[in-house]
Amino acid sequence: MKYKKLVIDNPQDLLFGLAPKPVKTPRGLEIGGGQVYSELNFTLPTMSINENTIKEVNRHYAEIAEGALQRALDLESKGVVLEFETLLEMTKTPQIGIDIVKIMNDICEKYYQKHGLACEIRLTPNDLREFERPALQRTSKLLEPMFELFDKGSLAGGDLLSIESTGGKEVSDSALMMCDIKGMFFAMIVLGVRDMQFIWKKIVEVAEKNGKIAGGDSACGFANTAMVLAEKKFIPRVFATMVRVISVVRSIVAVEEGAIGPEKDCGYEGPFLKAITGIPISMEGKTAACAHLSPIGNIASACTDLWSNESVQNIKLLSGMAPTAYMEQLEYDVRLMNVALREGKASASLLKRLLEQSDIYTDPQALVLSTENVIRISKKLIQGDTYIENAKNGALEALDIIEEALASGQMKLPEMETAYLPLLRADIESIPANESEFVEMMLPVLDQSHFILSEYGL
Amino acid sequence: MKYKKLVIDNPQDLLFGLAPKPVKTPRGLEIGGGQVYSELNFTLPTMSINENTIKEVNRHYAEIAEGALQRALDLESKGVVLEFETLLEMTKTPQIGIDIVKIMNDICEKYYQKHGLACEIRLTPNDLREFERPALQRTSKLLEPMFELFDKGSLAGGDLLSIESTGGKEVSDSALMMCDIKGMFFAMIVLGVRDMQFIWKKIVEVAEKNGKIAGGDSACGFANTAMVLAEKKFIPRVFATMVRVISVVRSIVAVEEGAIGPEKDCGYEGPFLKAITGIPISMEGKTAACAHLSPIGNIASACTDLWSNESVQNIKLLSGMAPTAYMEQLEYDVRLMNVALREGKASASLLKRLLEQSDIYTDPQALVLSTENVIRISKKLIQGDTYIENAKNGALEALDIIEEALASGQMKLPEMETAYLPLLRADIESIPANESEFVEMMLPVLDQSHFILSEYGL
Amino acid sequence: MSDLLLKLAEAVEFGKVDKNAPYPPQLKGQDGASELTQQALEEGALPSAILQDALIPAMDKVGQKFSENKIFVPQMLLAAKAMGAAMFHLKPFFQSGDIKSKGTFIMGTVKGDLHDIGKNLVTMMIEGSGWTVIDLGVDVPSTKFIETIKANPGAVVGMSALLTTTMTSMQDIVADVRKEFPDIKIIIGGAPITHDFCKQIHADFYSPDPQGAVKYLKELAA
Amino acid sequence: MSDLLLKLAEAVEFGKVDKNAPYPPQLKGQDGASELTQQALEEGALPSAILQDALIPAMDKVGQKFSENKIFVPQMLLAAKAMGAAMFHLKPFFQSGDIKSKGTFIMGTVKGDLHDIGKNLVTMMIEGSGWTVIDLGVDVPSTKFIETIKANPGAVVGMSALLTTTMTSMQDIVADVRKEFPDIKIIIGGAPITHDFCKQIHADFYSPDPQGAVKYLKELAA
Ligand code: B12
Ligand code: B12
Repeated sequence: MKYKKLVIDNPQDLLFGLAPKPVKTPRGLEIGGGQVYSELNFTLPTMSINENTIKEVNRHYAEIAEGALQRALDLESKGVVLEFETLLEMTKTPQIGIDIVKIMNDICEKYYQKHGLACEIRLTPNDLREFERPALQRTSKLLEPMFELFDKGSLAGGDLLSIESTGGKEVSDSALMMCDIKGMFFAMIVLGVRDMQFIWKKIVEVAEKNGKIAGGDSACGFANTAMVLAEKKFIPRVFATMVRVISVVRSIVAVEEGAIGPEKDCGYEGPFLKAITGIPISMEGKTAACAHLSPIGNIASACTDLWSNESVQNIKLLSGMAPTAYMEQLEYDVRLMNVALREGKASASLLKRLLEQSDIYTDPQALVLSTENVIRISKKLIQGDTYIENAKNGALEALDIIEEALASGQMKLPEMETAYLPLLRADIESIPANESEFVEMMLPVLDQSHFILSEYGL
Repeated sequence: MKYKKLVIDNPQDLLFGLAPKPVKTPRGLEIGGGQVYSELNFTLPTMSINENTIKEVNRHYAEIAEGALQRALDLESKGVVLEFETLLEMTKTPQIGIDIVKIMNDICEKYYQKHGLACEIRLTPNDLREFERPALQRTSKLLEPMFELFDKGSLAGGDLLSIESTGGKEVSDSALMMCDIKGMFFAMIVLGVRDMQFIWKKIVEVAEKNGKIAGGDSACGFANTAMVLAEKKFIPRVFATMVRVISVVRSIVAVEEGAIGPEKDCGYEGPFLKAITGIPISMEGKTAACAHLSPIGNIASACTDLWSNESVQNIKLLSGMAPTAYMEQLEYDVRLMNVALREGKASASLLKRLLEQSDIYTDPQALVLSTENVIRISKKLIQGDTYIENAKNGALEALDIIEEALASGQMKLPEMETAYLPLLRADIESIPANESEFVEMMLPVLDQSHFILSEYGL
Repeated sequence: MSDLLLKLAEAVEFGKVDKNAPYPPQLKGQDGASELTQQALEEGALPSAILQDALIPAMDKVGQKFSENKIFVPQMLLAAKAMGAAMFHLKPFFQSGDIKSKGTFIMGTVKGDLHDIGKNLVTMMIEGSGWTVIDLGVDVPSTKFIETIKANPGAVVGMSALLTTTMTSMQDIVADVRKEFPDIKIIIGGAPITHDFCKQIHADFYSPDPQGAVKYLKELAA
Repeated sequence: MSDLLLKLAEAVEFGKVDKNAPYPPQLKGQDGASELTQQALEEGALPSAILQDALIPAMDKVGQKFSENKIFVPQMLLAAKAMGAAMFHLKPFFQSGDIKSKGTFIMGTVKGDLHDIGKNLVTMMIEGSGWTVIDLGVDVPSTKFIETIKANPGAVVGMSALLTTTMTSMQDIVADVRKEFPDIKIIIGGAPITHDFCKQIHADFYSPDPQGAVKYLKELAA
C-alpha cells in the first residue's frame, strides 16, 4: 500500500466538513473545505425501463432534480451533490444514462445561473460485469458500455465519477452468509484489491481526459450488505464489523490509483480513508433510513463531508415527492453541523462528541466509527507491507477494541455475538500475509466455478 | 385567561426533555421528565375504508405498530408514543377506531411485557363536526360518535387523548387565503376559544372518568395550514407567523380546561404553552418532511418533549415500511438530545443553541420559536385581561421581533413580505380588546352563511 | 387596444374591484373594473373584445406573476374579484350569444374529503381564464357530478382529493362518470395525486398546480 | 423414536455434516448426519420415517430458532448441509417411490435482477422442509421458468425481485407463466414486494420472509 503515515493522526482533527485535501468542483463546491453538503440519492419507483417508458423515466429524473433543487434553494442551501446511480438498462444502453445526466445537469445549470445554487452530479454507473457468471472482470464486453457511460456521461455533466465495483463479489456472496472471514479476505483483499487496481486506473484516465473528478469507490456489495444482513439478525454484528474494517484496504486502492474524493457513501470506509489519505468523504446514517435501517445513525456523520440518504424512490409522500422530502431532511442535518463549524472548533467538537456518544456503545459497527477508534485502527491499517497484512492488523485491532469495550462493561453483546470473537480472531490470525500463500490456502476450499483467477491477473 | 405568570420565564430553562409538570403514563414514560421520546405518526396508503377492506385496514395498523416497536426495541429506545389520528370512517363508526386502538395496544402490551419497552397510544379522533356546513359545533349529532370513540377508545388503550378541533375554521379558511388577520382573530380567538372551552370540558371529563390523560389540542387547521401555504409561497411568511402566535391563545384553553399535556405536535404553539403552563409538549420539524415541508426543521426541537413525524403512509420504502424508517429517524434525533441531557446542562444548552441558530434567521416562523423570543412573546400573551388582548399583545410583540431582526440585518426578507408588516400592525391594532365589540365590528364583513353564532354560545 | 381597455386590464391585474375598493392603495379613488367595463360598453367596445383583449390577458398576467412567486394568493383573489365585477356586466352578452364562454368547468372535492383550499384556487384560476365554472363544493358524490354534467353537456370535469382514503373515492367517481359519459374530459389534482394514479384510474389529465390545468383547458378549447 | 434417529436429528439441528466436519465443536469426532443416516438405513429404519421423524423435525427446529433470532444464518446453512448429507443417502428411495417429496419448488430471481442472497435463504429453508427444490439462479426469463415447469408438472413456483425496475419484470413473468399454466401456484418475495403488489400481479402468495413461504407450502401440501 502506498500510504505509510496518517494524514490525520489526531482524533480531534477528524471532523465533519473539514478534509486536509478538499475537492473543488466546477460550480464552486468546496467539499471538505469547511462545510458539509447534502448528497441526495434517488431512484425510480416501480416501473420498467424500455422504449415505451423512456419518456416517463426521463420525466422522473427531471422531476427529482427540479423538486430537490427548488427545495434546497428555498432552504438557503450552500450547495448540493446529486448522485445518479444508474440502473442496469442505463448502463447497458449508455445513451439512456447519458441523456438522464444531461437532463439533470441542465436543471443544475439553471439553478446555478439563476440563483447561484451550486449543484454537482456524481455519476455512478453500476458494475455490469456481475451479469456474467462467472464474471469476466477484465475481458468482458460489458466494460465497453460502462466506460462509454463514464466518458460521455461525464462530458454531459457528471462531474464526479464513482462506482461501487464488484470484484470479488463472486466469493463474498456466500462467504458473507457463512460468516467466513477468510473467504471475505480472499474476496476483498485478493480479488477486490486487484480489480480495484484494474478498474480505477481506467476511471482515473477518463476523469483526467475529460477534466473531471475521480471520486471514489465503496464496498457496497460487501460492507453495506454485511450491515443489512446483521440488521436483519442474519449474521453477527461483530462479523459485519470485521467486514467493514477490512473493506478499507480494498477501497483505498481507488485513491492509490488517483481518485481524489469525495469517497462514496455506502461502505462506511470513509472515516478511515479520510484519516489515512486526507480526502473528503460521503457518509450516510439516520437520514438513509429510507434505503436501509442502520445501527450508526448519528455516529456516521461525525467526520463526514457529504451527508447522504443512500436512495429513495420517486414516490409521493404526504408532503410531496420523497426525494424532495429527503432533500429537506439532509439540509437540516447539514445545517446543524455547519452552524457548529461556524461557531468554531469548540462547538463543532462538542456536536461531534454528541453524535459519537449517541451510538458508540450500542453496536460494534458504531464503536469502530468513533473518531478515536478510527485513528487507532487506521494506524494499524497502514502498518504492514502487504494489503493482506494491513487488513489483518486493522481487523485484529478492531477485535481488541470490541473486547476492551466489553471488558470495561461499556458495551454489552449477547452470547450469540461474543461466541464469534475467538473464532474470528483465530481465523484472521491464520491468514498468511503473503498473497500467493493465501491464494494457495484458499483455492481448495473455494468453489472455483464461481470465479476466474486469470480475470484478476492471477 | 387563567395564566398570569410564566411557569418558565428564563429562556435557558426552556429546554428539550424537561418540563416543570412532567406527565407520567401507565407504562412508565415520564414525558418532560428528563428525556425526549419519539412520537410516531402514520396513516393508511391509498385505499378506502369499508366492510370489504376493514381486515386490510386492521392489518396495516398492526403492521405499523409491530414494525415500529420492533425497530424502537432494536435501537434500544427508552419509550415511544404512537399517535393514532383517525380518519373519517373510523370516527363515524367508532367501533372501527376502537378496534384499531385495541389491535395496536395489544402489540404495545406485548413489547412492554416481553421486553420492557414502554409505549403509549395517543388517540386523536378527527373532528367530525366540520362535515356539516355550516357546522353545528354544539348541537351536532356527530358529537356522539366522536365521544364514543374518545370513551371506548381510551378504555381500549388510548391512554393519551387529543384532538385537532376545528371551531372557527369556517371563517379561517378564507381568512387565511385573503391574509385577513382580523378574520383569523375572529376565527381563532372568538370562535376557536369558545369551541375549545366547549369541547375540552367534555374531553377532560372522559379522561377523568376513565383515568386517562387529557393531552392537548393543536391549531392544525389554522397554524399548520398557514405554514403549508406559506411554504408553497401562497401567503406571506410574516402572516403565517402571526397566525402561529395567536394560535397559542386558542390552544391554551385546553390546558385551562384541564388538559395536562403532552400538547399536540402540528400547530407549533407548544413552546409558548410550555413556558406559560409548564406542561410537556410535542413538536415536529425536519423529520416530519414526510408530511409537510417546513422552515423550522431544527429549531422546532429546541424545547420539545416528544418529537414527531406528523404522518407518513404505510408504504414500502427500499429499507422497509415507511413508518419503520421514520421510527428510526426519530429515535436517532431523540438520542442526540438525550445524550446531551445526560452530559448535563452545558451540553444540552449548546445543542439547543445550535438547533436554534440553525434556522432562526431564515424565516420569521423560525425566529419566533427561539426560546428567547418564545419567552418574550409568552410574557405578552398573558399580560392582558381578555383572550383578544393577549393575542393582540403577542402578535404585536412578534411583529416587533421581526422588525428588530430586519433592522439589525440579521434577517432578510423580500419586499413582498415586508410590505405586509405595516398592514398587519395596523389591522391588529384596530382590533378592540372587548369581545362583543369585536364581534360587532366583524359580523358585517364576514359571510355569515358559513357559521352559526349560536353554536358558539354567541 | 384603447386606453380604456388598458386601464381596465390594469384594474383587473391589480385587483381594483370598483371605485370604492380600498385596495390597491396606489389606485385609491380611481375607477375600478366595474366602472371601467361599463364605460367601455357605453363607448361601444365589443363585449368579446373586452373579454379577450382586457380581462383574460390581465388574468393571464396575474397567473404568470403568481407562477413566478411574484405575488401571493390574496392579490390573485383580488384580481379574480375585479374580474368578477367586470364579468357581471358582460353576463347578458353571454346569454345572448354575443360572447362565448370557452366552456363549462364543473369542479368538486370528492366524497369523504373536506379539503377545499386547493380546489378553490384551481376554480378561481380557471374562471379567470375565461371558463364558466360550477363549483360543487366538498364531499361531492358521483350522483352530483353526473347530475351537473347532464345539465351542462360538453362540460369538463375537475376533481380534487387530499386524503389517501379519498383517492379511491375519486377512482370510483371517475368510473361512475365515465360509465354515463364515456368521452367526457376529466382532470384531477390534489396533494397525493400523481401522474401514475391519473393513468391508473383513467382520468384524462393530472396537474400538480392550477396553472397546468389552465394550460390544458386552453389547449382543449383551441 | 429410536436413539439413532434422535442422534440424527441432533446432528442435523446442530449442523454436523459428517464425522470429519469440524463444526460444531461440541460434536467433534462424533458421527455426523451422513453416517447416522447410513446406520439407520442399515438397521432397517424406513426411509420415510428417517425423513419424517428425524430430518424434517430437526429442520423445523432450526427454522424456529432462526425465526426467534436465536441462531444466525451460518448455523442454518450448516444444518441444511447436514440435511443434504442425509438426503444423499435417501435419494434412491425417492426414485423408487418409497418416499414421496412434498412436491417440487422452482425458484429464481427474475430477469434483470442479480440479487440472490434472499432467494438462496428461501430455497434453503424450503428444501429443509421437505420439498424438492430447483434453483434457476438469477436473471431468469419467462422461458426458463416455463420450460422448467413443463418438465416438472405440478410444481410450485417462487420468484424473487429486489429492484423496483425488476418488479415489473416479475409482473410480466407471472403473466407469461399464468398464460401457459393457469392453475399453477406462484409465490413471490423480495424487499420491495408487498401484499398489494402480489394481488395486483395475480400471484398467489407473498411473504416478507422464508418462514411464511414454508408455512404456505406446508398448507398446500396438506
Ligand atoms: C389544511 C388542511 C386541513 C384543513 C382543511 C381546510 C380546508 N378547508 O381545506 C383541516 C384542518 C380541516 C383538515 C382536516 C383533515 N385533514 Co387535513 N390537511 C391540511 C393540510 C395541512 C394542508 C392542505 C392544503 O390546504 N394545502 C394547500 C393547498 C393550496 O394545496 P393542495 O390542496 O395540495 O392544492 C394544490 C394542488 O394540489 C392543486 N390541486 C388541488 N386540487 C386540484 C384539482 C385539480 C383538478 C387540479 C388540476 C389541481 C388541484 O392545486 C392546488 C394549488 O397548487 C394538509 C397537509 C399537506 N401537506 O397537504 C393536511 C392533510 C391533507 N390532512 C390530513 C388529515 C389526516 C386530515 C384529517 C383526517 C385530520 C384529522 N384526523 O382530524 C381531516 C380530514 C377531513 C376530511 N375528511 O377531509 C392528512 C392526510 C393524511 C392521509 N391519510 O391522506 C394531511 C396530509 C396532513 C398530514 N400530514 O397528516 N386538514
Ligand atoms: C446486497 C445488495 C446488492 C448486492 C447483491 C448481492 C447478491 N448476490 O445478492 C450487489 C452489490 C451485487 C447489488 C447490486 C445492485 N444493487 Co443492490 N442491494 C443490496 C442490498 C444492500 C441488500 C440486499 C440483500 O441481500 N438483503 C438481504 C436479504 C436476505 O434480504 P432480501 O433480499 O430482502 O430477502 C429476504 C426477503 O425479502 C425474503 N425474500 C426474498 N425473495 C423472496 C422470494 C420469495 C418467494 C419469498 C417468499 C420471500 C423472499 O426472504 C429473504 C430473507 O428474509 C440492498 C439494500 C436493501 N435495503 O435491501 C441493495 C439494493 C436492493 N440494491 C440496489 C441497487 C440500485 C443495486 C444496483 C443497481 C446498484 C448499482 N447501481 O450498481 C445493482 C443491481 C444489480 C442487479 N441488476 O440486480 C437498490 C435498489 C434500488 C431500486 N431502484 O430498487 C437497493 C435497495 C440499495 C439501495 N438502497 O439503493 N446489490
